[in-house]
Amino acid sequence: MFRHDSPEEAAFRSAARTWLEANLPMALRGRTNRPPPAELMPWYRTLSGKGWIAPHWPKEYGGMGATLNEQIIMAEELARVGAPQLPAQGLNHIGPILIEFGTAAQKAKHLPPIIAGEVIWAQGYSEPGAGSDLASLATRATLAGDRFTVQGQKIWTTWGHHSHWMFALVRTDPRAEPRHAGISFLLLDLHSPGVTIRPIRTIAGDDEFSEVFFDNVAVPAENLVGKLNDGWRIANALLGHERLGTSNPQFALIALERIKTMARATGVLADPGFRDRLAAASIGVTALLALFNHAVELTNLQRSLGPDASIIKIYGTELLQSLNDLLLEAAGSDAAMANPVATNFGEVDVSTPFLQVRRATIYGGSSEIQRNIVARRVLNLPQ
Amino acid sequence: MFRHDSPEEAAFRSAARTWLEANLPMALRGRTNRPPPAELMPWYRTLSGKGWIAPHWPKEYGGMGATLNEQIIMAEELARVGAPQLPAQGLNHIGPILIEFGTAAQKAKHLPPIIAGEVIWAQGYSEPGAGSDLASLATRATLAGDRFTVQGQKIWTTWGHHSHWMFALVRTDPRAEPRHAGISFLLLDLHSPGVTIRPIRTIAGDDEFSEVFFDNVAVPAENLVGKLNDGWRIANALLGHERLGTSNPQFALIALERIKTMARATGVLADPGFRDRLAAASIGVTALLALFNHAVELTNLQRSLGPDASIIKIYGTELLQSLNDLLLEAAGSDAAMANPVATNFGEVDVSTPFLQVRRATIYGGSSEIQRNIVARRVLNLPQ
Amino acid sequence: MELHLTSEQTLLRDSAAKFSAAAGPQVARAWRGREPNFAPERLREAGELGWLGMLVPSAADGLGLGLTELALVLEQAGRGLVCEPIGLAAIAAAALAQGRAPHPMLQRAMRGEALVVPAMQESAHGGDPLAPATRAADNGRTPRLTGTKVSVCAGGAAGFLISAAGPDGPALYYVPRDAPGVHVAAAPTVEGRKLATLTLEAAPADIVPPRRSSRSAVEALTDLALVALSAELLGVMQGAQELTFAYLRIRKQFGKPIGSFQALQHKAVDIYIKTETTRSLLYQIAAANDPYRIDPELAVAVKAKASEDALAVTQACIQLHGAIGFTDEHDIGLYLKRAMLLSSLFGNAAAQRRRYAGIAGLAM
Amino acid sequence: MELHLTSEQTLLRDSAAKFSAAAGPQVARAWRGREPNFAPERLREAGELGWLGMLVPSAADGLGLGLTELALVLEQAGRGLVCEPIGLAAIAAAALAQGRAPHPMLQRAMRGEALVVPAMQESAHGGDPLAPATRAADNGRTPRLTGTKVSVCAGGAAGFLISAAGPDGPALYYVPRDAPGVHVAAAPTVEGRKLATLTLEAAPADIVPPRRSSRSAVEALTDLALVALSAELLGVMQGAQELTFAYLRIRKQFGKPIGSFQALQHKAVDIYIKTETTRSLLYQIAAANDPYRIDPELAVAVKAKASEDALAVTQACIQLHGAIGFTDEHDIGLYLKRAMLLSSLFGNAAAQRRRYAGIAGLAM
Repeated sequence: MFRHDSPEEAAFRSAARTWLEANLPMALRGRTNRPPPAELMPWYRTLSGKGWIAPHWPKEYGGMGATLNEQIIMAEELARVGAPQLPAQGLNHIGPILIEFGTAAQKAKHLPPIIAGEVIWAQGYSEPGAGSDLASLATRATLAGDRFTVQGQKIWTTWGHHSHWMFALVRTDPRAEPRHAGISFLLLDLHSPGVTIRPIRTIAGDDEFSEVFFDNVAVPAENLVGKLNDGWRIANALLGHERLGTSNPQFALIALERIKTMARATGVLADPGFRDRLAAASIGVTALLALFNHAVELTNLQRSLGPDASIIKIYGTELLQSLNDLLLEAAGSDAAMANPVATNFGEVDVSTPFLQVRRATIYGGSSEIQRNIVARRVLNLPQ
Repeated sequence: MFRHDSPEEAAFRSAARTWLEANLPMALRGRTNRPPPAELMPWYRTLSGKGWIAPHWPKEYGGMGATLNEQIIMAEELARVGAPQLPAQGLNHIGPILIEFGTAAQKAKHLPPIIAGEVIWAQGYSEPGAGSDLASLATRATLAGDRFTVQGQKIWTTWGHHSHWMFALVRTDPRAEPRHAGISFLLLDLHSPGVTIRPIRTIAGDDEFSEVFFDNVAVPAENLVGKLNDGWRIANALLGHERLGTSNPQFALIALERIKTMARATGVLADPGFRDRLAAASIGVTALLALFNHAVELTNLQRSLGPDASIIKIYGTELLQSLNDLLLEAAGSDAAMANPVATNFGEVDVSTPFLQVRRATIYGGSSEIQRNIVARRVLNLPQ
Repeated sequence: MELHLTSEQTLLRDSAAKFSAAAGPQVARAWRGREPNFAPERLREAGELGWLGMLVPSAADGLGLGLTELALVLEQAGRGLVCEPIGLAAIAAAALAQGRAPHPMLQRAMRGEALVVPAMQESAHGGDPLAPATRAADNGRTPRLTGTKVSVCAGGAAGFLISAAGPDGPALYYVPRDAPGVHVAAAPTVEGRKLATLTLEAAPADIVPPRRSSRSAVEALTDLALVALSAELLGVMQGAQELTFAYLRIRKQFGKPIGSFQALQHKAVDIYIKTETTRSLLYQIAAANDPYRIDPELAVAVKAKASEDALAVTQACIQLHGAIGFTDEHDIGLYLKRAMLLSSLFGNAAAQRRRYAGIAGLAM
Repeated sequence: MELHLTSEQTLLRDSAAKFSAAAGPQVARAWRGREPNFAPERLREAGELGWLGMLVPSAADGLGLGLTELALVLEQAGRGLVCEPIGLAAIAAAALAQGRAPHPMLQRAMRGEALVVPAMQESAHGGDPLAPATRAADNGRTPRLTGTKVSVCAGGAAGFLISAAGPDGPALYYVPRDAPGVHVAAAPTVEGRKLATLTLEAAPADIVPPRRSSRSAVEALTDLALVALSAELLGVMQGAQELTFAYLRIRKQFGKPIGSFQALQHKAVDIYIKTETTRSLLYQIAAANDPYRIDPELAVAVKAKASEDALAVTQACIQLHGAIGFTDEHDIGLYLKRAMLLSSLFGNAAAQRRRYAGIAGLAM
């Protein structure tokens, strides 16, 4: 809508589209919930075999070394074919962090299994007492000799119960002031003795998250990333990218299409009152596309978005919620059906995406926390 | 809609309606801005002559001693005939306060001229540095012998430049803690030497408000209401009534009719998208009527609304703003016309009520302050 | 705000609160996905307490109470996420008690021994409930109904009250579940109960005549259903906000209870305002209307407001809970799911606003 | 968020900001109610700076720039409440430059010596701008226009660009103000300028042919007007938020700057989000579209969003100012009034959404 492919980009898009259409199994398309590893990882490995699993990684580490535009084209084409979301903590978080901050040994050990789809990673940041106030985290890692001993608990760990490794923020200096100055960044093997993992079922019926307990878990000192007590900086270094990722307009476009299908099926599309709200929603999606494209342009110019990334997250996730409100409205008295609703235009899942999107304004920094960030760091309002 | 007149009430309503239709001058009906005193006060005195100027005052002070239901009937009938708003600080504020807290001499001196429409009163609470934070007011009244000397400034004084007297909160103990314990309630003759009044023009083009400056103004000690330093309690004693008054659903009903007329005139009433918003607005007005009636019921039972009165103010004034947003929408490209718009259904003033209602969520305690009050005093949320 | 109740009404509410306290989220969770998804003995208990016949005139052995009493009980039912379909059963009993001689099912329905539920809706958006497409053919003796009803809370129902176009216009009929030509196809909701599509092929039915004060039996039951659903939605809002305000007082972040943060306080106040304005609207309507002849403009208005506000409130409550709020383990999500169901039945908020514009004459 | 601009674009913006800083609320206030309500020499200055001919192709002696440059200048005009109708003049000049030979008025219009403004709207809600009811009768030589145009910014205009149904369908015409059969009736707006109703009775007109890249001259000018108005609305939002955020930092209550209260901070962030999303939408559209052929779905979308957001933002800014905000003495009210005017012209937000639903095919 706002961006046109260069000839090279168009060729890449066309190749990607053809290949994805031919290779993505039908059973994996258009799923509202993320399929379990047994279903999902073969597809991960298929993409990996093609060399397309990590568009944004440098080629030397098994990535495509793609431009940002190519990465977006890939995301658009994956969305277009209805591809399921892949486990992203390895590809999008610890991968880039190790590439930037890891030792040669850490890179050599951990990067290839991510590319190959052999190791699934989990992120260990949040704790029961440290959600919005992440700096107050209490999981302790005590260094003695050549190993840390980790004691504590992480929560809201995406796919924790399917994961093999975790990168975590742990407290290594309990007396540090400010508190985030006593936090280190550690890699933990989840098969270590003393680790217990409990999946958490969500209101949408999936088990995307888990709790992870550490009871005197031994971690080799070589698993420290960066320097001791420098974990806060490392974890935050690439956050802008994450916010850009969670606000990918593809989710909104899919939601918009789902609304249209449902409204066509129930006949409410003929009501101009509904159409007015659909028009407003569609204009909102157009604005999100513009905002995203604007952010991509600036990122392409190597200008950091800084705290402005927060407004993309706020706008994108709140728009996604209002889209799902409209989906509920379109469904009428089918709004509360647990399973996809059969219509003349195919099955439409109403309640799952509606319930799933509750979490979008909470995790990755709630809308309230994002607004605090913007107020202080962008608008310079007083504390 | 929710309340039905008793036979006596129906008779009163009918008498009021007939008399108002016969006696309210045409030129005063349906005015969006309050007419100036020269136009308005003759009508005030006509009502006074009929004995209907103060429905809620006891008969011994010249009121009607009316029941709450009769007061509401009177308000409804006044609204129905399009009567202008009368100056209310005497009738609704200082009158009831003096009846409750005044000395016999104060009552004898001040109440009859209010009833007669000879003296217009102004309220002197807000100051430039004390708006939301009223307790921080700085206007000083120093008692020496039998008189106070007043030094300072009031602002947002409704009709200050048309008023003869002011009831004011003044600081009589600068060292008191908490600060509101050093405030007294004083009556000031605005014709006293040292008083300067400057009208403030609003964005709606009226001059409802003024600034009042006091430069060593002498005030007899007998003008103190209640005890020294007890002014805060006196000023707050009857606040619930004020909030009920400012959220009188009559304003919302008038706004709703204005929208319908404008929408009919511009043809947008035929658009189901607009009608959907009109339906939502109309349902909102119905809810306000219910909320108001509920509050009246409880007040009739002598149960104080307490801080719950704040939610009527919040809901009523924010609804009134959304109604005026809809009026603007209905007017299309006539939205910004300064003067009433001529239509096939009569003249409709669009911009004046829209601009006037900006102030509704600000004065009398802003929506933000009201929400603070509800959060702490109704929901018992921690400080 | 406090309601102005008689001492009898206060006792009734307290009794309903007790019944409701014995339910609650944990019980609602346990009943999810079962068929029926409630305890038949608890429905009988509600019958013994007189609630199922509360609207039934005393001449027909009911309590002959009004909408205020119905609302008080159903608000508590919503608040405690009660699974027993007390509201549907009570309004069905009221309908069965219409006419000169009450329907033979009335006694069992009032006692909670046989559940009768309305089956009035024909499309996902409600359409015009007063103009059903279901046909009632009168072959001289027994009316026979043909048509389809959707979104019917059929779980455990022994029979249905069905609106259909009869020889004299729209009328209300009773059809036993096991009558020939009745087909019930149910699918699960997020909330734990199932919603069924009812297919009628020349199913034999009894006509249920209107009460003298009603405009029609179909209209009376429709408006009653809207008020009953609104009362339960109010209770859902009430229960959700209680849970949430309590959480705001105890959960700490940044060394302070999160309820001390002004932005969250203001969100809490907005929740409270939605709940209280819905409460005032509901109970003012209840006090001013005969259960058999509710002003349709008001019935539609309160269902529109309650449906919209209950969804908004329960969503906001989840947001205020943070991450715990979107887990199935925490109770707050159950309130959202109950709101999703109740707000959608008999026409969602937008469908009610469409009807409202017509009834209130907004196009003229 | 920062825009990605060339150095020429940055210079242009800085120059527009300077022009705008010499205007500002005080000057806008001084011009209220005057006729015309702007300084003719300032319009000529804008002409000398090349802004009025910025979209005019270089072959016709213009700068041949694009929508980004137009938006940069008009954003600054809105931000400084500039009274001179630079946007209307610039898009009128672009229209006059269409066809093989530019219209004779073009040179004077580009220099700011003669103001030409569009007069396209026929009803308060805009209607379908591509199907005008104004008729152009072709009696062999000179087309003659009959019809009525509303909400025309006629103050100081020497002539009008008028959409009318001609022999070959809708077309654009130029009509001098002093032509026979032209009647202009103006009434004041809250913002200071007047809006006029233009009555045309067989008024002689020149046809303005479309540019080759356009779908039609009427559509090109309509879409250009929507983008130009959106750019000025963005500037209004920007100016209002700057004033407000500064106030939040200095105004104290309860012993603290009010900008430290979380509830006000979050409102400020919502204002910022509305401004920034409108900015991204506007400039992404500007970068991707030819000024003579704007995707109508996008033109309508940005006018819908800018109109709605500018009203919401300026209202919220008044609320954040408290009592001072609703006085005429304070400047913030001027931004609301400017937003009221610009959001209403060429169809308000709701009218744009109606058109959007059709253009974007939402009913299919």
